[in-house]
Amino acid sequence: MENKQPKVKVQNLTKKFGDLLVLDNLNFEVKEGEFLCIVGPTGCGKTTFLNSLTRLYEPTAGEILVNGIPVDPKKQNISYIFQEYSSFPWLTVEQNIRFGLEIKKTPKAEADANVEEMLDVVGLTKFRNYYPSQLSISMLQRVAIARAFATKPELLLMDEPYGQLDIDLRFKLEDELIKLWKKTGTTVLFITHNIEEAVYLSQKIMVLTNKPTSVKTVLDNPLPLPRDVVSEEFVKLRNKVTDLIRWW
Amino acid sequence: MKDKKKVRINKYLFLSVFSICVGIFIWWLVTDGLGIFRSNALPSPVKVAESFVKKWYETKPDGATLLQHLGASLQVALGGYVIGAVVGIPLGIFMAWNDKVDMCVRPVFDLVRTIPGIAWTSVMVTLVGIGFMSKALVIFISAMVAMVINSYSGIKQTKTVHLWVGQTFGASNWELLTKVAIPSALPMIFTGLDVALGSAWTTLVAAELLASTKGLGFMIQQARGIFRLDIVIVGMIVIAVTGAILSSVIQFIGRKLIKGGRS
Amino acid sequence: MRMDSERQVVPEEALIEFRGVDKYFDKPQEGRYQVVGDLNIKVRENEFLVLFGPGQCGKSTILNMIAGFELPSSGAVLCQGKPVEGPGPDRGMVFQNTALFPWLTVMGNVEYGPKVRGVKKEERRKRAQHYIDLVGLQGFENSFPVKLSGGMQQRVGIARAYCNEPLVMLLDEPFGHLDAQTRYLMQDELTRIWQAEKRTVIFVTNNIEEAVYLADRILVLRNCPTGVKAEYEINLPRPRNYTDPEFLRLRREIDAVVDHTL
Amino acid sequence: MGEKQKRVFFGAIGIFVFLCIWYVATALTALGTVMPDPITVFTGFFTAFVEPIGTHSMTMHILISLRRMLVPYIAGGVLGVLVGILMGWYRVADAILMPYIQMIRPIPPIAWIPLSIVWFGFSEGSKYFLIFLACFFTIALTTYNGVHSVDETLVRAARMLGAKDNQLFTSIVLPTTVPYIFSGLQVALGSAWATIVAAEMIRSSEGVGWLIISGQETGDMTQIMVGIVAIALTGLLITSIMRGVESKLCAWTVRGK
Repeated sequence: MENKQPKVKVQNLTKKFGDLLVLDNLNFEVKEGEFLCIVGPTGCGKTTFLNSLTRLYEPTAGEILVNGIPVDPKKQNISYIFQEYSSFPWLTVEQNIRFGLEIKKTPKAEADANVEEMLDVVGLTKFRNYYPSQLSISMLQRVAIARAFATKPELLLMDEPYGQLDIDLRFKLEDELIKLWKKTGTTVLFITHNIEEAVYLSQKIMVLTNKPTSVKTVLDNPLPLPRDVVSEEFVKLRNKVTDLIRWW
Repeated sequence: MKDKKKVRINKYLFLSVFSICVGIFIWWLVTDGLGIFRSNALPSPVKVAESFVKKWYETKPDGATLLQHLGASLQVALGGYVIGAVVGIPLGIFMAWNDKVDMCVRPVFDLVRTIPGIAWTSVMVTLVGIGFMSKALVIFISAMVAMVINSYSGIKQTKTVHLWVGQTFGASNWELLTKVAIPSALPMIFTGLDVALGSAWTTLVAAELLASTKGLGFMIQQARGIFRLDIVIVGMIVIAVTGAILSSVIQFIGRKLIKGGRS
Repeated sequence: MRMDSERQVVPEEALIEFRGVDKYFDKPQEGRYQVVGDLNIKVRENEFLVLFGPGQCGKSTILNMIAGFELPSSGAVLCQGKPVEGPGPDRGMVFQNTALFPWLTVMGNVEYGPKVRGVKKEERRKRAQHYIDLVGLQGFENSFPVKLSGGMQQRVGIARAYCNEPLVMLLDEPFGHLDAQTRYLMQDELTRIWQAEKRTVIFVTNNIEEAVYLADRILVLRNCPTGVKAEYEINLPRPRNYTDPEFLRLRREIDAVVDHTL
Repeated sequence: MGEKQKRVFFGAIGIFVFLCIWYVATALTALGTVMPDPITVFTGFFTAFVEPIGTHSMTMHILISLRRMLVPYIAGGVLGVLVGILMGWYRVADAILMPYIQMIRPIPPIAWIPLSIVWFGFSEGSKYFLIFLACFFTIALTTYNGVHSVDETLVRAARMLGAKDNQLFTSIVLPTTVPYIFSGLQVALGSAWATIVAAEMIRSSEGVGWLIISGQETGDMTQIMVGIVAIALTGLLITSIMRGVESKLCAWTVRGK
C-alpha cells in the first residue's frame, strides 16, 4: 500500500487575490481512501483552499495532482459538498441526486441503481419527489451528501457541511458519513473549524496557520472507530490540536 | 382565538365593499342625481354601463364595435410582444452569461432603456408610415427592452454555489448555462414576460392615441373628440381589465412551469 | 450604577418563578399541540441558569414567556412576585438571529433602550459607551450591523440588552450560528461580562459543552411538551476547561440523562 | 487593470462600435436616405442648445419637460408615501382605499390623456394630472408593502427595550419602509418620464416630446433623432441621480465587510 502513488499530491500551492496573499506555498499528500480532516483558525481562508484544489479558483502557482495527473473536474470523478446549501431548488430530491450522474453521462441503468442506493442510505426514499423548499435543514444536507456520493467519487471535498446543525443531528450525520466512507472507500478531505469534529472523523489531521495560510503540521489519528468524545485519549489528541490553533 | 380573526376579516371585507358602493353612489349623485356635472364633463355610472353594453355590438360612433377595437389592439400588442420576447430573452441571457459582451453592450443598453417606447413611434411612422407595422415595431422595442432587463438580472442572480456544483461535476460551459443558470433564472424571466406585457400594452394604447385607424386607443381618442366621455371611460375600463387578465394569464403559466415553489 | 446586592441573601420569593405553567399553540393544519407541560421553575438572584435540552421544542417558548412575548395558557409566570403581562426593560433579551436594528449604528443600537425611555442624550451616550467598551467593541461605534461579523453582532446584542439595566438577561441560543472557535471565544467573553456586571442570566442552548461551561445551575428539559427532567448544580471554578476530567464527567452524566432527538 | 477601468474601457468600445454600425448603415445602405448618420444627429443636438428649435433652445425644452414631470412627481411621491403608510398601518384605511387603488392602478396613465384633456384642457394642469397618476399608485403600493414587511423580531426587540407603540412606528416601521419607498420612487420615475414624453407628443408646444412629434409632422428625421437623444440622456441623468441619492440614504443595506 505504501509505495502506491498518493491520491492527491499538492506542491507549493499559492493563491493571490490581486496582491493579497491568501494561500502561501502549501505542500502535502493524501493517500488513497484516507479520511483527512483539515482544521484551522477562524478566517484562515479554508474555502479558498478547497476551491483552489478543484480549480474553481485558478491557483496563482503550484501543482495539484490527482492520481498523478493535474486535477481536472471534467476528467476526474471529484465531488464537493459546500458549506452553503447547494441543492437545486427547481429539482426534486431524486433529480438533485441524479444531477452529477447526468453531467457525467452515466448509463441509465447504473445511474438509477446509484440513485436508489443513495436515497436508501440517507433515508430519503420517501421524499424522492419533494422539492428542497419542503425539506428541513438536515434533510437538505443529506441531499447534498447523497448527490456527492452518487457519482462514486474517487475524491470528496467537504467544507464544514454540519456547521449549522445542532449537536444531536451533527453526531448522527457524522456517523452516517463514516459508514458511507467505509463502504465506498472514497478519499475524503473534510475541512472544519470544530476541533472535536475533526478528531472524531479523521484518520489524519492537517492543521493550517492563519492568513496567509500554510500547513502548520499533519498529525496521525490512531484512535479506533467509533470514537467516544469524552474518552481519555480522544481528549488528549483534542487538546494537542487545540493548542496548535488556539487564538481565543 | 380562530373565529375572532375570521370575524375581523369579513369586517374589513364588508368595509371594502361598502366603500366601493359609497364611491359609486357619490359618482351617481354628482352626475344624474344633482346634475352638478353634465355628461360631457363626467358621464353618470348608468350612462357608462349602458354604453358599455351597447358598444360591444354597435359600430357607432367610430365605425367599429368594442370587440373589433379590442381585437385590433390585441393583434398589434401580442404580435410585437411575442417577437420582442423571442428576441429579448436570448439576448438578455447572452449578455449576462459572458462578461466581455456584458461590459461592451451594457452602457449602450442603459442608454436605450431610458427611452420610452412611445418615443419610437415618430421614428417608425416616418420610416414605415402610420398603420400596423409602425405600431408593431414600437411595441417590439418596448417589450424586448423589458425582456432583456429581466432575463439579464435573472442570469446574474444565479447563486455561485450552484455554478460551483456544476463545475465540480465537470459540466461544460453550455451545460452550466442550460442546466443551472437558466432554470435558476426562470422566475425572473417570467417576471420579465409579465412586465414586458404591461409595457407592450401601455405603449400600444399610446401609439393608438397618436396615430391609428382602429383599436382601443383610437376609440377613446375619437370619443374624446366628440365629447362621448362615456365611451372614453368604457375604453379605459376595457384597457385596464384586458391588461389585468393578460398579466394573470402569464403569472398562471409561470406558476405551472416554475418548479420548486419558487415562482 | 446599580449596587449589586450580596449573593448569600436569598430573598424568600425567587426573582423569576414558573408555577404549574402549560402552553399550547394552534397550528392552522395540525390544530392545537402542547409545548410546555406543568412547568415549575424558581430563578435565584444573580445566578447563571442554563436551560438545556434537545432540538427546537419548548426552550425558546419558556424564554419568550419570561420576556412577555408569549403568555402562559395556564399557570403563572411571576417576575418579582408579579405576573408578567408583556415585554419590559427589566427583562433584557439577546436573540439567536441578533435582531439588531440594521439602520442604526452600533452606538444607535446600544443606546436605543435608554433613548426610548427618555434618558437624556449625554447620560445615555456615557452609559452606552461603558457597555460598548465592556463587550470589546471600541472603535466600532459608528459602523452598521451589516458590516460586522457574527460574533461582533452578538456582542452588540449583549451590550444593547445590558445598557437598559435589566433585572434579568435572557439569552436565546445566542451563539447558535457562530463557528465553533468563535463560540468558545464568546463563551469566555460572556462569562467575563457576567462577572463584571452581576445580573441574573437565563441562557438557552442545545450544546451540552456550552451548558456545562457557562452554568451555575443547569435545568435539563424534556422533549415536547417540555418540563424539568433533571437539575444539576455546577460549581466548577471559573474560567473552566472543556477537557478537564471533572468537566468531562459532568458532560457524560448529563448527556446520558437528556433524551436525544431521533 | 482594475475592475472599474476594465468596465469603462469595454463600455467605451461598445458605444464606439454602436456608433460605427449606425454610421456605416446610414452611409452605405438605403437607410441613409431616411435616417441621418450619428454625426449629423449629434451636431444637431449640440447646436440646438444655441439655436432654438421652435420657440425654445434645447436647454429650455429639457427644463420644461423636467419641470412638468418633477412637480407632480414630488406631489405624487409625498402623497403616495403618506397614503401607503396610512393604509399599511391602519387596517381600516387599507380596507377603504385599497379597492380604488387596485381598480385604478391597472389603467395605464396614458389612457387618461383623453379624460385629462377634457377636464384640464391642453394646459399644464392636464400633464400634472397624468404624471401624478403615473407616480401616486406605484409609490403608495410599494410603501404599503414596505410597512407590511416589518421584521417581527425587530418589533419584539424594540418592545423588550421599552419602546411604546408610537415609538415603534417612528423607530421601526419608518426605517424599514425607506428602501421600499426608494424602489417605488425609481419605478415611478421611469413611468413618469414615459408619460410626460407621451403627453407632450399628444399636445404641447415645447418640451422633448414636442421635439419628436413636430419632427415627425415636418418629416425632419434629424430633429426626431435629436429629440430621442435628448430623452435618452435626460432619462439617464435623472435615474443615476436617484440611484446616487438612494445609495447615500440606504447605506445600511449595503453588505460586505
